[in-house]
Amino acid sequence: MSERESVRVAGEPGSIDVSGLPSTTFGHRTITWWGTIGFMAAEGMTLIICAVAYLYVQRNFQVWPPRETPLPSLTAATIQVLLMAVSVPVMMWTSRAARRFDLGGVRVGMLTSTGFALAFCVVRWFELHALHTRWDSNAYGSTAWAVVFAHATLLIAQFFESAALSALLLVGPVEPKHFSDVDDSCLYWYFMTGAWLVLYLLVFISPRV
Amino acid sequence: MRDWLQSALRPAGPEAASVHALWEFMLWTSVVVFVLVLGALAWGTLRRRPAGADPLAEGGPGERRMTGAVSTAVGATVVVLFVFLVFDFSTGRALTARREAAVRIEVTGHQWWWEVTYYDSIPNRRVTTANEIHIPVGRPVLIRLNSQDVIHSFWAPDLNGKRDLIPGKESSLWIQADSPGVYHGQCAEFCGYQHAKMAFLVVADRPADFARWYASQADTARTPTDSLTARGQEVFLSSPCVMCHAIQGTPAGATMGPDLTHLASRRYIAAGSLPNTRGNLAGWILDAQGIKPGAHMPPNSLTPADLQALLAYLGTLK
Amino acid sequence: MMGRKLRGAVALAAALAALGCQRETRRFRESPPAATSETAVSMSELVPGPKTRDLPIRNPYERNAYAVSEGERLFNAYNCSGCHSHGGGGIGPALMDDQWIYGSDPENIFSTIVEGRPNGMPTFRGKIPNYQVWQIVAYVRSLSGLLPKDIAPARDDHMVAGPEPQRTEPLRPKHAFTPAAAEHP
Amino acid sequence: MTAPITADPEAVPPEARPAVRELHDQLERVWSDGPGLRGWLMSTDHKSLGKRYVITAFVFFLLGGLEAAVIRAQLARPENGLIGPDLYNQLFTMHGTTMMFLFAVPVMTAMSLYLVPLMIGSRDLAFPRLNAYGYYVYLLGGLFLYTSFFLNVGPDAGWFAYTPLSGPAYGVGKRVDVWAQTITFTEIAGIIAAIELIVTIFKQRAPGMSLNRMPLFVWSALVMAFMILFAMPWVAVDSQFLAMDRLIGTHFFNQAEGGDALLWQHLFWFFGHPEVYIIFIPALGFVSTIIATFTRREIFGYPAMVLSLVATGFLGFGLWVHHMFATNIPQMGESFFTAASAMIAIPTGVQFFCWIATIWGGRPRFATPFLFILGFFAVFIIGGLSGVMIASVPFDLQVHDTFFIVAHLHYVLLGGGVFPLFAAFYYWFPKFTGRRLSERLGRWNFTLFFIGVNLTFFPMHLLGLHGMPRRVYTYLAGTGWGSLNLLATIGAVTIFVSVVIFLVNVARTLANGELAGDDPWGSSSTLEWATSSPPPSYNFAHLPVVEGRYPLWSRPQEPPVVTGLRTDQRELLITTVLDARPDHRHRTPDPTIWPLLAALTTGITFVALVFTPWAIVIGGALAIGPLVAWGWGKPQPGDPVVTEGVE
Repeated sequence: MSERESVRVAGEPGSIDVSGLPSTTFGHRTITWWGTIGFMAAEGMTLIICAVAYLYVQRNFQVWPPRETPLPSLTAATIQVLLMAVSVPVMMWTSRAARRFDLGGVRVGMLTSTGFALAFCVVRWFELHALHTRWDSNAYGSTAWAVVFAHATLLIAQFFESAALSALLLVGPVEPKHFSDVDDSCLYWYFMTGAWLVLYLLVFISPRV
Repeated sequence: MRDWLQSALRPAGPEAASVHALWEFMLWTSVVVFVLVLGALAWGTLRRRPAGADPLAEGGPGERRMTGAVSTAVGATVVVLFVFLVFDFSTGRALTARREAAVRIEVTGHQWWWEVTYYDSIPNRRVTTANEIHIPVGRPVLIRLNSQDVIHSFWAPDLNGKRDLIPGKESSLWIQADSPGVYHGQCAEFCGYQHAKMAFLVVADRPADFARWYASQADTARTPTDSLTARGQEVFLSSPCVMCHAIQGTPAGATMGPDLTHLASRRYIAAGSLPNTRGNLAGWILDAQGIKPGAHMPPNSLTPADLQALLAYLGTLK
Repeated sequence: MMGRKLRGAVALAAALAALGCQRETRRFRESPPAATSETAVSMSELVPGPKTRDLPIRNPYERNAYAVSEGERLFNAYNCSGCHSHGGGGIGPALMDDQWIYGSDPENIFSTIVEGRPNGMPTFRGKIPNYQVWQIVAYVRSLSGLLPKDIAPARDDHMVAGPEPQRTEPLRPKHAFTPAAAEHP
Repeated sequence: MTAPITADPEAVPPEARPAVRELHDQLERVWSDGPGLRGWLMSTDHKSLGKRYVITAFVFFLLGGLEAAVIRAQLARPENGLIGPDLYNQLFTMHGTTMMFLFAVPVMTAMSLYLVPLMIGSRDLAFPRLNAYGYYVYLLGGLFLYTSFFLNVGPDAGWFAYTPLSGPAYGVGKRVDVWAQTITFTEIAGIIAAIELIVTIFKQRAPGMSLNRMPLFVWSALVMAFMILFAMPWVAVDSQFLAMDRLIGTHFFNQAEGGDALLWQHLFWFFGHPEVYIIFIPALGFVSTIIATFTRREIFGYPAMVLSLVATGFLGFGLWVHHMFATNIPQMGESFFTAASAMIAIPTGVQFFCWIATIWGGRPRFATPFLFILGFFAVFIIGGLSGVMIASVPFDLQVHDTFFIVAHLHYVLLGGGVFPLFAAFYYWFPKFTGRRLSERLGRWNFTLFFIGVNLTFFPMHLLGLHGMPRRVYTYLAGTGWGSLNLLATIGAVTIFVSVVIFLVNVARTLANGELAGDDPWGSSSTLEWATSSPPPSYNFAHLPVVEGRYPLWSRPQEPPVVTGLRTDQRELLITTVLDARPDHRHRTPDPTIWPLLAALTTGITFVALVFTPWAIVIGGALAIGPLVAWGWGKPQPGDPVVTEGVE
């Protein structure tokens, strides 16, 4: 069914009848997709600003990280990156299930994503410890914590969103629009994991090169 | 013309003069632009129109003429801005040209006064004073700026533009005075309660006068010669004064407040807010908070005799 | 109706203003007695008449953030930090712990500053106006978490030595030496 | 049968009236706020909330104005003892914070949130519940700031809060923390408004309103929204950094531990300069709309106007360093920012020349809104010219942080913001309320305001050139600044009188003003005038179909409409981004209390964050309930429900 066909010309010249148009769509056709993009833009700016602060104060140090501060450990952060890499195909699968209106599929997908998000949050705890500095030690500590913690708020928010959406899909009543919500949640997931890859390179890898 | 204490429109040095020239150019250009634009607006608004014609139905030649006029105006804007940029950049280059400094002065901002130190390769020829900067006429002076606490901004409009004093980030500024005189300046960055009363003086002396002044400032303070001033020194050294102020040549060596070694030679006290008279000094010592609320000078309760002795002593610190 | 609402609003605003935070007041002009530089605390335990417990002295500046920050400024200005460092101790004892040789009450610290103590603590009698001593007292107490957190100063613009007073856990004072006055029931 | 845009029975032939009335009743049942206080608190209607938003912002304008009045009274003569430095610092900080964060940006987003759905022919904003949340967060932020001020915890480090003065070492007490958290409140509200506007404008335009037919005001709202989205996070993060420096001892701005006081300034002005354009750009939209109406002709050079708006939006991000010329940054950088600052005069110039051409080619009608637009020309051009002057580094170093800048910024913001805003108030007041403001009082309002603004701020140029720095609570008699300051204070009194006249005008009009009718100006071109005044809860009985840039001019009789949207539940028509072709129907949520409760938990979080970092955890936990309830929702009868295996 093409969009064109569903719009009929009503009685008045130029007037149109939209009763034949669908009420659930996916992707950039929906307003929630655009809303999600908007929030991604605002949150992306937040992460960028934290990164800018991290790079800016770096100019005040002769060595980075500063003397007496060990390099951040890689283990936890690398596990996080790998975990995220694994999660992305799962979310792509979930997104396809949502577009098929496959309730069973999205239930499995969102429960898995809840599990992933929880795992991200737990690993994040170890990542913060892996920085080997405190936020109140010096400007290096403050900005490194700012970057990692700002991204952690995304993870925590995503965990609650995934959990709430899973609960909704299990308990119901499920409306068609919720499949679109699942699809948008997957979009946000790609943003969240992609952003971490960049920040991981910044905070954990760049001090080593 | 009003008698302004300080003014950017009364340049007394080459830096301020070049900015002033730029200002005159910009002012008159702006006046012309303003008159032209508002004239066009007035004409467009008030011009006589053919009766009854509906502007919605109009079009054709009028639109073409308007396109031409708007394009011309935009082109003119671009040209004016370009000329402005050229003038601006050449002024900027002149201001930052490298020169040989005749005198190097370190100015440190404090809440709410200015510490002034003259650099000399011989340490005991370095001079420390406060709120009053002497410079030799006609010679470029390099001022290095730093701050002890918050951000201040050093500004003597008759001589040059301003420069911020940012703690931990030294900056510098050139000034030069063309003729002898007293030029006022003031802190121009909001710095707390007494931002308003954080002024300073730049005194431009003839080179010989400057050298004499410098020599006298490099001396330690006079020792008291009579019993009254001796008593005054005792009062100074045994009262809270000594906790913050220094007088070279006495045990008083604190650096929290202005150095008072040559207090009596200065024209103002309280960072340019009070002329340095005996009465003002007495009021300042007893109740500084009434004059500069929030300043760090505490009130002092002295007996009248002690106060008179202290004032007499401070009066000898030429 | 309108008038009553307006009156209500004005009354509410007035009530709020009256409640205005004591923490936030900036009192620049001290009254003359506070500005004098004599000690207000007696060092002698000998009193005429029956022995009575002194009323504990309330330090009026401990409820005021501006006064405590002034205390911090003066602590550095008067070079207290020269011996006590920024509370960590050095030549003088540390102030950010729970050990108090001469007592942790405001009046104890006041007399420590004004009278001095054996083994190095000089007397500041006559050198520091009373109100400034009380401000320093408030700050010194904040170092070991004895002041409310919303009044204690936050980190200084210096290299860090330890947690700032605002985040110091309250340390129960342990008195290495208890002044006689505190022994009375 | 004719399908009406308004559900006004008087507007249709008698035989069609019952059907129209029935349609109206049906839509009203579905779209109106519920009855009573409960309905008021639950409302998600963009018009109800938009009106509250505008009124709240205007109340803050009055408060900020009162603060300015006290400031002017203190400066009226040298060594005045009316107020001391402590209160003065709080007052000018409150004045700046109020005007920038609680008035200027919110009032512009508020006007847009009210007008945009009407102008593009939609029933509501994209996310009505989010809109309610944004408003309440903003309101709570403002209340928090003013409650703190009355408790003597008013911020006192300036609206720019430069570190280290605002930092933990010198910003004593909780005053600056209050400021930092207030900023976060208003930034959240601003970002939400931006997302609302972007999505609504992209996806909900009436069929046929392709991007190149969008009214210029909608364009300016779109550019403003994008600027908010990319600028506001900077100050939100910056103020959180400051709050953390003060609360948990981080070192973002502590030079001794590798932090940087200039980092604060960079982050602040990277927001702060676009902020000015966030205020100015929607005002340009007001100007274009009002000029078109009162000259009865199309705005000359629509494509140039749109490109100028977009160019201004981009260039606005390249100027921030010109606030920091005095801080010893490398000269190459300064030159770049000088050039960029001067270049922004070009798109602004283009717009001015196009407007003048429009007026020249049209037939001006001197109603109050048009008077304010003329005032805007005169005042803003002075501000714009002094703006080009201070783009020059050498000159800026003379006048930076002096009253010259105070004069410049008030000429720009009053000229470029408040004059168009007053024009907009007079222009759209009939649409908001159904009644028309008095023209006689309007002319008084304008005349006194124009005189007052010039009397207050023109002398300040001279004061600045003659050495008077900003933010001084007093000055000595010997400075020679006394008489010009007195003149400025007299000007401030004039402004005060003119605003009182405006308030009287509003009060009298609301009580018994002239009824406006759908289109009181007779020559309006945009869709909000196609519906009744004030608009019904559902905006349009049938959404209009747009066939040109000025839909009410191209086909005023029997305009084409959209039929087939459901009338038994809240449904929006979603169209494509570029061409606004109908795409799908969107079920938009019903009113609910949860956004208000969620805003309250946000409020509790930020207020508690002044005292303890654990507020994040506590507030997060509190927020879960309202947020889940907000999103969950019960399907109404008629909503499709999916069960296992059903497509």
